[in-house]
Amino acid sequence: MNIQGQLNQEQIAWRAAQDIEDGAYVNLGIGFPEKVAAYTIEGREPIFHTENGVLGFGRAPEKGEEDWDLINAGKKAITLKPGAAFFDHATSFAMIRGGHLDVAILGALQVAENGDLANWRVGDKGVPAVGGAMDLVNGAKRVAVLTDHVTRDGKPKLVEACSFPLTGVGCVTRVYTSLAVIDVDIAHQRFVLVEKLPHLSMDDLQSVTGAKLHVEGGVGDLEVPELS
Amino acid sequence: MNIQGQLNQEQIAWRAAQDIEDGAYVNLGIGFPEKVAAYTIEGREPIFHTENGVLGFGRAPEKGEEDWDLINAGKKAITLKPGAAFFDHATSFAMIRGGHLDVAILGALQVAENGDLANWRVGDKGVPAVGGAMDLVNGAKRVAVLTDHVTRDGKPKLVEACSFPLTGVGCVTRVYTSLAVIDVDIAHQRFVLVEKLPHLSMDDLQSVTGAKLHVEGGVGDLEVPELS
Amino acid sequence: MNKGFATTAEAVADILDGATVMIGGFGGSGAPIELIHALIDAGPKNLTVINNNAGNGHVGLAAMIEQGMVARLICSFPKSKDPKAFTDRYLAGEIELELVPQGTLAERIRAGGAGIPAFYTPTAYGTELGENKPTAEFDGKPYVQERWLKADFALVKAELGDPYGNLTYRLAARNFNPLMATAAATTIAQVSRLVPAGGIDPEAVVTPGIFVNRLVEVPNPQQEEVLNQAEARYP
Amino acid sequence: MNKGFATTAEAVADILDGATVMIGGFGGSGAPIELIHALIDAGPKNLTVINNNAGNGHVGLAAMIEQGMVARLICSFPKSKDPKAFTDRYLAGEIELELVPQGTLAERIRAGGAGIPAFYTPTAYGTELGENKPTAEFDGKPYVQERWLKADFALVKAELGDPYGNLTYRLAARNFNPLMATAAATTIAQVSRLVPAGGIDPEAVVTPGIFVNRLVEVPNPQQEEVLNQAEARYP
Repeated sequence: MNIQGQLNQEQIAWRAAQDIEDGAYVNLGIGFPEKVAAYTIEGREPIFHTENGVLGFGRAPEKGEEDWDLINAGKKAITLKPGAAFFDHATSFAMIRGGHLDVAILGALQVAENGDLANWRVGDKGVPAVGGAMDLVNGAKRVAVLTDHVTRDGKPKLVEACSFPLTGVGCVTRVYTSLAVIDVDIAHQRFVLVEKLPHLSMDDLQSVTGAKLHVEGGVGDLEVPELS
Repeated sequence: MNIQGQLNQEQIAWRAAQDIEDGAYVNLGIGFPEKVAAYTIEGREPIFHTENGVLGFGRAPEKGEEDWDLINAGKKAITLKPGAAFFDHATSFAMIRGGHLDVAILGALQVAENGDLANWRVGDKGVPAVGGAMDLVNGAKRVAVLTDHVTRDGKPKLVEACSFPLTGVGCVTRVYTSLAVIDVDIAHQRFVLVEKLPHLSMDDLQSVTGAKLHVEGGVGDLEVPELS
Repeated sequence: MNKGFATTAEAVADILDGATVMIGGFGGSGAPIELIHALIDAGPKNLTVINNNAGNGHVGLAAMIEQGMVARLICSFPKSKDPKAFTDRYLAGEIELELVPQGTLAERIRAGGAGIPAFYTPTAYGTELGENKPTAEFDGKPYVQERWLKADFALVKAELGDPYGNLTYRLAARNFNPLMATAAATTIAQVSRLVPAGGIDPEAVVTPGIFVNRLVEVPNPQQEEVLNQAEARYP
Repeated sequence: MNKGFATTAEAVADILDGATVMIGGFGGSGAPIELIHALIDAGPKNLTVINNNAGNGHVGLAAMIEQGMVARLICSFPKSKDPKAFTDRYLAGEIELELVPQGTLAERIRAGGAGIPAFYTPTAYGTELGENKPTAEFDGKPYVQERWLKADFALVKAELGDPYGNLTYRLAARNFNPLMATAAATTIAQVSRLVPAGGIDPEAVVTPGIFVNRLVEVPNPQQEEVLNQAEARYP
């Protein structure tokens, strides 16, 4: 299926940013999820956490101004905001595992309708690496995923059961895709459609989704500004 | 038995101080064991730890100079030496439980020949209180006890098996008493006499000791200066 | 972001009957006297209190106990110079005591804050305080399994605080305060000085603000030991 | 008391074949490059290394791996911009990998330092990294049991050090360094500046000296990231 007008990564990140409350403590996964910070809503002040022991960091420094002792979990240089704090790795993961983070936003290979997430390994080949993902999905109060709705070769990423190795079981509560916003009703093991691109029919969306999309009440329009 | 020339608490503390190495990390129990610090050997610099989160404290302040945020585990005001450090209670007991302390010196109700210690409770009456004793006896590399050799009513405190509730099992390695210095050979569950007051016969000492005193090689003279 | 409250009374107003409350401090060092006294004014009953001690004299925790607010106490050392408030009620069977070795108490609180539901410690193995707890052997040595401790509220005393809730502590007044700050659903800190954001060096922060929900500035806080020397009583 | 050593070479001289070595840092931040390079000069083989990563480029841990010194690596994320040193040896079956979730790695090291032989965590439950580990349910939720990690040596990078071994860290270079300092039989710290006793405010100490055995002053330490941008190689 060739879908017109899919959201790009910037637009998916923008949509996820709309749901971040003022004062929320937020951990953004390496790469794509990091883009969410740039779309923080005016007047809201989320506080960003990074696994390697910083709360309250801000934008990347200008090129040439990097201090390589001041990086995020993606090993990119960062800057501090007033009110920042440093701490060791045990304290950093106490924040995560202890349920102190409000939101963790991660990428995904697959999300299942029971909330299972696979995002760290495709198969048995190559070098495996897990980082902090398994701690984040078990610790944050709200675990959200950003992802293209389907893989590059058109396979569904929202599935009945993950075929890739799991990162965590029953952990994802919301998925922001290039086509829709979908909640995971973990208790009833089902996807609930929250918003979809307005021009997309339910049938078209269902046809690229690997598990049944339920509807509760209405479905909103996923409306996002032009961004690139 | 009426024993002449028993050591007083100051003298027992003095003897224990002779065994503290330069640079040793030492925790002294509340009360009697605290006296050991005053007899630190010239030229040696043990570093004193207190459960409530201080390493490197020194003498009590002058009266009127107390800062009640700066106390030891006995809630007495202390002062700091250069190189001191503050830390929280979890870190303080990580030092203890993690085997980082070289020596813990405690008081005792009873010590058994298998190294068991009873020092926190006499019976079921009254208000029980344990503090950090159970952690100290399981954590420090060397656990020593300071005690009168017998109770006020003449009963042995060194026994075959403790009758009072235990603080820890197989933990005490040396006992400094008012009559002798006795090692506990935990592996073989026996007391080994190291030093005794010179004027005291082996029979006299054995008669006030509730378990057999073994001798390995020679027995030294317990010689201590006049102190009060 | 501003976690500041105007008064201690407002900061503790929603601590209701039956709540579990951690109270920082070791004896009087680091004890949040003004928050405790505000809680006495509010007067909730049937509280479970977690503190290293059981109060001294007739102020602070001892006063809470005298007011009959505490149904259950979890502590390591319920003795002090003047332990009458606790002792009388304990011997009368009016207050339940869970005695916990001090290092185990600290670690259970830390575990509560860090999302570790249980851990093993050598402490108390083979003693009556280890009885009726699961045990296990690791590398040939026996250990006791201990569970995390959490609370509805933590009352802590800090030195500096900023609007984000970052805290520093004064001298040995640190003790249990940073641990308890992590282990309660709502952590309330009294700070001797509230500074603007950026007023605490990020490297000097002891308790990062994520663990702190409410701050009240209490300049020149009272010291339990000094109050007791003056034979003070509250209320 | 003086834990100071004159050179990095002397400080690491007794790290022998087969040792388990914790190396601080997260990527290049907090990586004790000069201690690692001194260890490469000494050249022990068959080491087990515990680090969050597996090196980057051809300096530091990556260079140790290239020199064939590392038989086993315990880490959470063996990938980097230039992971060739590890990747080649791993795919050739020349290096054993124990992959541990990052928070579990941190907590296992902390447990090693704190005398906690095992603890329970929700992390990795139901995943292949939780397989073959004991599990237990607490309050209706499943957890995995994890064991402590200890080492013969820890190499850490700090900012200030005093003769007692008290340490502070620079910015986010703190990361694993304070944990590893607690979990090794012998902890060796390189410090950017050695100050006299009293030169660190007791309230500002991050790692108390009891955890540190040896100190070497390395002014203006090298930064792995900067070395890699310059395409440096060691030796």
